[in-house]
Amino acid sequence: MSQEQEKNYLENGEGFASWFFTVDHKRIGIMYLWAIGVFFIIAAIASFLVRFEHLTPGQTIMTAHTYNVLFTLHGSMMVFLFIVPGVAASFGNFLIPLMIGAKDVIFPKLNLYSFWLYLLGAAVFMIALAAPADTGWTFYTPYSIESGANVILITFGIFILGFSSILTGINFIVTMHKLRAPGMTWDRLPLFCWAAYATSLLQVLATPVVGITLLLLIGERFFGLGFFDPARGGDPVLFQHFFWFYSHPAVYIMILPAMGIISEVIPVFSRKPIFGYKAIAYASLAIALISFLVWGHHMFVSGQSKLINVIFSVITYAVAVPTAIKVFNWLWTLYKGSIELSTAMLYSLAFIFLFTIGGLTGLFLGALAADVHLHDTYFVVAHMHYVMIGGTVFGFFAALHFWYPKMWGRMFDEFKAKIAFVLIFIGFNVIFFPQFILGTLGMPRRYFNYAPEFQSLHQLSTYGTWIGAAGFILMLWTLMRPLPGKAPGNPYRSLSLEWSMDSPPGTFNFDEIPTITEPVYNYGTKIEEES
Amino acid sequence: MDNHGSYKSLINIWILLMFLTVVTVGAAQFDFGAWNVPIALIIASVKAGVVALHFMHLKHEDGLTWVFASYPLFLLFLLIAFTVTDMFSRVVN
Amino acid sequence: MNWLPVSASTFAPGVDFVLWLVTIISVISCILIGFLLVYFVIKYRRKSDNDQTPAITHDSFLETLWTVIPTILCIVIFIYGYVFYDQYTTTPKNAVEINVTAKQWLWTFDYSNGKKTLNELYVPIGQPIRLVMQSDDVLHSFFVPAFRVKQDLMGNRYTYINFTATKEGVFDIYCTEYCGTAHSNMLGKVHVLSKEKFASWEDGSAKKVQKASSNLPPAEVGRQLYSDKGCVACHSIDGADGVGPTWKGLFGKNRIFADGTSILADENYIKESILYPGEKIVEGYGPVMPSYKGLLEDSDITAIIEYIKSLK
Amino acid sequence: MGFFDVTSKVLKSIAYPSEMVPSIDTEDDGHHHFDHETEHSGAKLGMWLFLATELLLFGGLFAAYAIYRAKYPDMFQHGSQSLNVVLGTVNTVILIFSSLTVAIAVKAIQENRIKLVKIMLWITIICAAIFAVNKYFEYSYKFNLGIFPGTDIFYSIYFAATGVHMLHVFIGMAVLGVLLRKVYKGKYSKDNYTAIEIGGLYWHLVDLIWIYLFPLLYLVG
Repeated sequence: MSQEQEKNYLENGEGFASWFFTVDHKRIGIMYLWAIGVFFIIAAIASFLVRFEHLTPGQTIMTAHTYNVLFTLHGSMMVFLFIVPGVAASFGNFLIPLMIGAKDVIFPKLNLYSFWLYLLGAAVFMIALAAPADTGWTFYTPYSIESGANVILITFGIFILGFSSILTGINFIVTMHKLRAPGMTWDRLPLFCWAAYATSLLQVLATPVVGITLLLLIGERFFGLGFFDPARGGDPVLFQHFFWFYSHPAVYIMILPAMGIISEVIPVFSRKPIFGYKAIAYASLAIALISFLVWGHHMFVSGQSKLINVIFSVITYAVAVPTAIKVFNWLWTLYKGSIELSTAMLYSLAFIFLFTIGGLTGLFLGALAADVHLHDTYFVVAHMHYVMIGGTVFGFFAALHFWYPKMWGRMFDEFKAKIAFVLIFIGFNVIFFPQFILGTLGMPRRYFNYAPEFQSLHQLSTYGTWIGAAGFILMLWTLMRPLPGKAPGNPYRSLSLEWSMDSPPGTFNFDEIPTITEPVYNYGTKIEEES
Repeated sequence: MDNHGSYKSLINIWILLMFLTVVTVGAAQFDFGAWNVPIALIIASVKAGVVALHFMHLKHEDGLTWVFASYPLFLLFLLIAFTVTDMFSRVVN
Repeated sequence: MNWLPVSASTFAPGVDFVLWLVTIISVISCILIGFLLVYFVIKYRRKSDNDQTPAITHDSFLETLWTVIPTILCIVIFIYGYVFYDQYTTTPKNAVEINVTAKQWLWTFDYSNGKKTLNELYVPIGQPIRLVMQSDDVLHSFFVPAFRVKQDLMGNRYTYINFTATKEGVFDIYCTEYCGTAHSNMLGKVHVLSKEKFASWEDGSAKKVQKASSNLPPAEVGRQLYSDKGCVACHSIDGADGVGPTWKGLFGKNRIFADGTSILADENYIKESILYPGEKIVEGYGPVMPSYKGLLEDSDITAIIEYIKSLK
Repeated sequence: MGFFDVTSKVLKSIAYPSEMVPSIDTEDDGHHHFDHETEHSGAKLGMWLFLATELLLFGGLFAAYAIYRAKYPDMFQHGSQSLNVVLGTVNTVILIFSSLTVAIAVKAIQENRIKLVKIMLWITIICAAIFAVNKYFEYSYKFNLGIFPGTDIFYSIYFAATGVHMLHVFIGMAVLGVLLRKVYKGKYSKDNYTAIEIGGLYWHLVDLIWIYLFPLLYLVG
């Protein structure tokens, strides 16, 4: 036994089976990381081609149908295969037990099955690419009923992925309720765990609705059920209601874990306690609850009634406030700190700034009159990417760098990683900022063709993808080639529990379950008068 | 370990459920107009409540389980309330 | 560079006001947050590994401040958004109705006087208009950036748009709800005419005048019609495959139909296909083309045929 | 581990689906890291969360029912009257009875009355089978009349809701079957009955959903 304890989790067993059948949450987390990484790259290539097509109006490198297929592939893959399972399932799996002082999640086998379900769903999804869907990731009826593409398989794949998501969510929630170490009270729980908890709640409660929706869509295609088909007396707007009942909370499934990540990174590199711990923790929960009440703001011009539009607009502004509070809390954590600009910190700071832009542009879309003009234009595309890339993906990259020593037991080249960051940051803004202007000018989204007057902005946006891609490749290159030598257990002098052990951790995390006696962000030695 | 109720009480619950089933079917024989659906739903909810509380031991579970058992009901209510409101407030002036 | 399209309806200034309002709020917030971010990073950069930092965990005043101010701003934005939206969705009493039908990938406009146009909407300036819209197939969305109006269309149910144009000119119509392969070609134009010009358009005299004065060769007129009447959505002119067969090299070619018969594509065949597209379906294509009967005059059809002839 | 071991493991997990039931058995794979009470309450909490998702899965159907019933009252009137109330009532009685037997089974295992557990689980599974057979007759009768999913929205809802419910009946039967097999193997006792309890919870949910579907579809025409 003691022999085994000395081995870290990476060394404990070799070969494919030792990974594929493992119940070790850390290995499962790593496998998720690889899987979502692969899908991220495929989907990113699709978006790269889509942008390339826009170098000139009309046909540049592909036909209209190919274009429609590619943006559908990009959207659905990014959403369902990368970003929804992404941060929660990979870093959540790896970190939650370490952070709460447990040896594993509460249902280790179920955890493995969830991963298998994820792979199965992804496989079905990939098989569907034989006749790829051209419906957009939203699958709006009745086009998705009539389209000649393989909509049934692709939605069935997503259905399976949904179950994987639900089971992971249940696992995390119960783990956090039942397996916290002694003294790890809720008000000492790391904010990443709070965020993962809120995320899991959303996964568990929102996913089934999209599950039945997609099942009914399959039924529409098989039997002509007619719920969503106006030709059969159904209502396409109902499909949108069901779809967004899931997909709006899903936005928070995507962003909350990233918020959790930067709540971990910023205190460490500022050597300050997180400002307003309770506010951030409760804001996570508040967002999780309110996000179920705002789905209709995706449908202001869909034919939804005016009354419902107004109600949804009001509630939408209510969810903006806790988000704003979080931004200021992160900002004020920096105040009077001792700030080290590590790569992870750079990504986190960029998160604050870009997410602020993403959030503020959301204010445009929540306003009824403005949304009538902006809906389904590039403005929405830009807004969404500022939240999803500037938010989630930057948070994800911050995590990749921050926990790199813990995961792999090695360090990476900070200098190269910072150059990669600069390229990605510039590239990202060059891609998406022009799209805000395209949107306000009235350029509709999902357009293969466009009017010549939009060409310069479109070209600028396309050039951005080249800068971003260069940065991303440099980042991968850097991370794939760690520096020689073993990483120390706690290179950043963090106080969080996962850093209290060797890097990488042993198979069973803790030889002995620790007892927690202090708040988690207990930085700051100079005692000041509290206001 | 939780070990609640007796066989006899389980059977009593079952008899109550059977009785409520008879009431449901019986009530359906009369036309209460607009009240048909609410009456059916109220009886069904009583039955569901009895099953949850006694057969599923919700009565003996902690507050957390109650929260997880009741929150989806709230969401279900939201889903139905918002979609139905939309559907019937679409009249244009 | 201008970031908003021309403002050509009574609703547009309201939308622009909201856009400006939120833009100003956003820019100020962004600068504030960006400035603080950079300032803190520089001012409080790590000087040594043993920097002493204070344990500030909360500040009631600040927290109240950044809860209350965003709340107030949100309420203000909501109210303005609502007020203008309310005006937009309320139909004026004297509104003139025009029926709009969307079909993959065409707009059809039916006027109360029996006129019918394709992809070209004619409205008089200053007259409240109410579009009564329905789709024949999948979802579409009617969007005129210059008017700042947008509304989805669906089957089996009417949806509405109200607007009053305030500027003469020609403005773009886009379909903004993804509707399949040729979604981005489902374009149209709104012609806002002065009252007099609209009246003459209504009684048909304008068209004749315009025609008489036009001394373009028929093939040129055909090229114009090709993009104006929506042919472009489905038929390519460069040989690329689309929803319908390409026009390139069409004339004089042997056409094979779904039922196995075939015919040489001459003037009469093309005319028949325009007026009665369901009669002969070319193999490999669906029976999706709408009839142009009543939408094109004979001289238009001749022009289109001339244009097809020119596409070798 | 080589290729052969991997293949055999995959095949094994397909051939013995009982291995797919969440790991709540005490003779787990040595990865046991918390006490029995945590495991028991954790498994129950997890199951309740899962039931929440199941409820919301049906939620979409209930919402569709509410909307279309209000939109097409006549269609629902006619459709509902064409359903066989007797069969529906019989199925309701059967499901409620099977709920009772599962509840007794849970009670019995807590008292180590293994034989009673076996009888009760058997009865439950048989009830489920009878339910399925009745449903089969109902469906085929409708098919003979030329009524299919898609005939009109009422029948679409009828078939979709009862179909998804039927799927849950089958899953429930499979779960109970696995549990029964393990009871025969002597895996459960009064110290280890979590699996039976949460399997029972699942079966009660199947009953709960039917308690709503029955009046909504068959009775309130």
